[in-house]
Amino acid sequence: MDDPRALLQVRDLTAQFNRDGVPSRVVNGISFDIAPGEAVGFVGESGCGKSVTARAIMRLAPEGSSVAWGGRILFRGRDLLRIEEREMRDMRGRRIAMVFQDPMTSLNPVMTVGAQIDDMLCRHAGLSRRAARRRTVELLGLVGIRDPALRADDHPHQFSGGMRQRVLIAIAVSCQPDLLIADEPTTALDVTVQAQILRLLMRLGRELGMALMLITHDFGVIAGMVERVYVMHGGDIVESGEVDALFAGPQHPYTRALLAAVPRIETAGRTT
Amino acid sequence: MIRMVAVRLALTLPILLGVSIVAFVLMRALPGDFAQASAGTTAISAEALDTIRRNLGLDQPVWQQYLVWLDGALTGDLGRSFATRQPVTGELLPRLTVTAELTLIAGLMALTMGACTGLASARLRGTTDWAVRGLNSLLLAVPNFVVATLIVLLAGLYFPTVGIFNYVAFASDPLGNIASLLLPALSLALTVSVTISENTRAAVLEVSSQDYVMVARAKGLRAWTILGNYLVRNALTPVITVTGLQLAALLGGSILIETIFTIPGMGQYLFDSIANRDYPAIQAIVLVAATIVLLMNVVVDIAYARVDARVSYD
Amino acid sequence: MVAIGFVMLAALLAIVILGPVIAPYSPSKTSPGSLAGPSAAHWLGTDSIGRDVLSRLIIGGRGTLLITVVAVAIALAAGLVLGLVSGYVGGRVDQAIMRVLDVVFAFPVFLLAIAVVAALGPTLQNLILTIAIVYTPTLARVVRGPVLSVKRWDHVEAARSVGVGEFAIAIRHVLPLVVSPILVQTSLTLANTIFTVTALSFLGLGPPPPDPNWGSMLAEARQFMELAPLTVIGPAAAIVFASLTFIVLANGLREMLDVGSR
Amino acid sequence: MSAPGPLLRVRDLCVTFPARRGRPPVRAVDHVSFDIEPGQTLGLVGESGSGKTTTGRAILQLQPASGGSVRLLGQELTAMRRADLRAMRRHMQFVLQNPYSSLHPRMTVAQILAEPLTVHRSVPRERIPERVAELMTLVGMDPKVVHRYPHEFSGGQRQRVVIARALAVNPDFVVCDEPVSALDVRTQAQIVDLLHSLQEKLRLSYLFIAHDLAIVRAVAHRVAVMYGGRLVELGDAARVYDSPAHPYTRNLLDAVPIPDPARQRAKLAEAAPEPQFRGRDGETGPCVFGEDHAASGTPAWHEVAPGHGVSCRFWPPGACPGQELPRI
Repeated sequence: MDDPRALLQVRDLTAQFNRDGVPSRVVNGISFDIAPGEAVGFVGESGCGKSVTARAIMRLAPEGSSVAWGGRILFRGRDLLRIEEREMRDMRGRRIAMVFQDPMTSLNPVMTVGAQIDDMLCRHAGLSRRAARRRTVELLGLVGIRDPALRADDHPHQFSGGMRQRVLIAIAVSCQPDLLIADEPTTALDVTVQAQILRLLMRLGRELGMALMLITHDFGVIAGMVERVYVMHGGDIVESGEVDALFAGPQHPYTRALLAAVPRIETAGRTT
Repeated sequence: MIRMVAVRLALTLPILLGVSIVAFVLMRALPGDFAQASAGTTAISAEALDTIRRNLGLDQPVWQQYLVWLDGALTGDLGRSFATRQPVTGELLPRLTVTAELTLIAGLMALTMGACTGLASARLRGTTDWAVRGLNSLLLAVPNFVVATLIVLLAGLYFPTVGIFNYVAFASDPLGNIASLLLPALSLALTVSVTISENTRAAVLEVSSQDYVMVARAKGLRAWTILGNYLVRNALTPVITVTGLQLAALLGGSILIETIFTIPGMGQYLFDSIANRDYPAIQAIVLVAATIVLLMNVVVDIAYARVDARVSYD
Repeated sequence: MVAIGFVMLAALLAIVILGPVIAPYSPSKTSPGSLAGPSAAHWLGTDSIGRDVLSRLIIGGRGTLLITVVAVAIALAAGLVLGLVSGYVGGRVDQAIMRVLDVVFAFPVFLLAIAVVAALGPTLQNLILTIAIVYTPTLARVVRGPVLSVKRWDHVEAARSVGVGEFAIAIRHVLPLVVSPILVQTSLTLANTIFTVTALSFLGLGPPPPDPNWGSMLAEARQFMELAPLTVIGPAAAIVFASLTFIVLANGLREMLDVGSR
Repeated sequence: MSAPGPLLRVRDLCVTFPARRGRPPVRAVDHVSFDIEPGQTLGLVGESGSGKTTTGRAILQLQPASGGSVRLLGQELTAMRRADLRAMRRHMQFVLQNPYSSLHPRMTVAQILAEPLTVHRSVPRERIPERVAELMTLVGMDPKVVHRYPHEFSGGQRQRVVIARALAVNPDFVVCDEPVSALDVRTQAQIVDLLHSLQEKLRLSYLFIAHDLAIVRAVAHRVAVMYGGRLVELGDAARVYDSPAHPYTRNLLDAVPIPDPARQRAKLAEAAPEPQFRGRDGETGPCVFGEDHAASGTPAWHEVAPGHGVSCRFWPPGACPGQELPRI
């Protein structure tokens, strides 16, 4: 279409939830591209439709709710909204992977963390149990977990929040996806841990050549991580552009208001 | 593991003690005289009554009577039946095995039915969910003794010659024995299966909305893997607990069912004992049943910890 | 769902309250022709000694439901107090109350009821008291669970920090938020109690004759059921209808108040 | 009552959570001391589990302290009788983090605001509606909506109601525990502005607990940094932010993302700092200033400038911060 090199081309994406028979639109026909290896940020306040957009690319509706998607999501030329569920299942995890917001609830409490990476590798890479475990240990080391061979046999409750997010990142990158979607990956974490996770995501993106779609409400997080930014508000993309230009000269009044409200640590505060 | 079992058992001990006190007090708080009752219905002289009192230790303070009784209970001596003058333990044991067998079969039936309908209801939603919940409401409203009565009635009307309603001893014909218990077990299991079904449904729904299931879907795992490793394994814990707790209901229910199907289990023994005012026997039945329930709760807790690594009692 | 439940409840209550007025015969009046089938005079036929089954069902329902409602009301009051105190105060008080309730909970409900009634004699008071005792732990637990979580909610802490007294917090800030699960469980307990009451009567441990009772009617009819199958259906249907009322009501309430499930 | 000196004086406050199932007792708050002057804000920052919320609750006596003293308006709170303490609550109030759960869902805003007034009998019964309307105006809300329930309001509006409830009894001191962290960034700014203007109007003192260092910078006159239940640094906001004396504070400040692409990129490109700190293990022996507190019995606290102090524990292992310190 417009740009044949694009990895992901989203055109006129709409999402509509059906709550108690009342339809409510949360995404109003947005379009954007992500090139291979590119890092793109989506920023906006809660309820602006940024997470729903991410779920649409994964074609994952929240359990028990019905959501109707419209428009097209072209991934390497295939329309993700129209392919068979089987093909989509092969896509998920292998081509497009996702990291979620809350590491405390995102790991299965009754399985060891190793087994939760193993099952992904067995499914997509067709590895045997033993080969999968070798790769799992490598992956845990890659995301910065000490003694990975030992820790692989631990259960999630034996890990801290930051370590769990590392495990979830290991799961997401285990099959070397082309696109990694990170939905508020550091919101639930402490600020020092947040810095570590951001560095990790950046390093992995570079080493594995993945495109990154980073979704966050925090302008500080988005600033150092991505090349381009989309600002979302009320289900629309109100502004987009190169990250430096957008921060230096926001055009849309909403973006300006948002940026102005961000508290800054260098601004002199009050004195006694 | 051994440590955990020990801790759980230790926690159960005070409750067991409480249970034994209740069982003891229940029978000594009779409006009538225990000695009079033990003598049966025949007219009896005052001296003879005194002798009985002494023999039974009824002239001692109540707490001493309790200790003597508890000491006996701990060594397996639950007293002598008033009716047959035989040790209660010896009379109770064979009946206990019959009741245990009936309860076990009914429990397995209820678990199978409940887990399957609950899982189907939660996963398939829509019409299945609606149908299962409707059926559950109806089943829950039909008491087991009504089911049993209706089964016997229908059988009497339409299959008067088929003998599967007559209890067959296990020793004489093992298969026939199990077959003869199937219908009684079914009438017991129906109500209990509803509880298991509703709890399974709620647990699976609860687990389905958890983030880690979303992660599993995002991993592109096959539906069966998600069902087995993510949904069922996490929904198992509450279901195990409920199933264990339903054992009490099954034991209580079997008392009724046994009388309707004339199965020589604990229920029948209880009724014979009530009819005969055979208090030591009643006491023993109550004590044994409560002990079984308590031990089963310990088993449930241990099973819980086996399934869920987060639970530990260290 | 709730609407259906309330309609059924209204029908049940109407029969109970208006029982003596609408019953065509006295429940103990015998007429010639025992075990007769349905006729214009006796809509549901007569029993083994020629009494009108319909009248006995209507009057019998009064006894069954009276015991049920009074017993559950007592159990609810006790469960509410014990559960609220146990959950809200916590600590040793909680431990003590729960251990005592655990003892009662260890007995199979029905077995305990039989044993107590057998020991104390099947009078009306004993029946009510026994049933109240065996269901108190269930209701106390249903109250205690939500209280334990609600008392940690922020608005309770906020009330405390404003200076509201502990008693007022328990009554005003905790209790109103645990009412829904209690309502649902009370309705289910009513259904269960109908079981227990009728089952006890079925075994001959119910309220003493001559008052008719669904359980004893079923037991009586059982002896002649090959001759007159319909006599079994009457009491069986009555029991099922009464418990179904409370189950439908419970499900409706659960849906309406959104307790725990979707 | 209005004795000279700080409004709130906290000395060696300790909170210990009892041992649970095989775990040793946890010292959640460990010898914390600070003062708050009238009309001033102390920002209390730290990561989750650092004990900042527990400190706030312990000051308000919502959490029993295991040691130390808390004096508000010259009155010792830790040993106060229950009835006296309830009366004392008129002077100290609480604003909690989550505006969704800190309002009773079945009470109208009018009822919520009237409750503290009734409890403390601060206003005659017939004047309560008037006072409720006054409070609503004070927090920038329309008094006409008092008969609505909390779920009919947005998060920011609810937080305004929470603040109005706290102000109902004319307190001198308010503990704000993460008052804006559940809100969107624009709402955050509005609530921070509201807290500012209320402070000036009513001469309130705040203990402002937050994990977001940028927001604390905007509201606090002085800042205390907590780590592992202890205060590691305390001083004027400008000093703590611009010339942090403790390496942990420096780490914390360093980790805050800056909404400036070029600088944030440069920051992420640097190697991550070693986040390990020496914990309680090495408590015997001399501290980095060469002083042996265990032997000399002096507090493990060093003033690097007037009113600006650091705890000499919790240094990175092997580091010798003594050489860096003179720079400050």
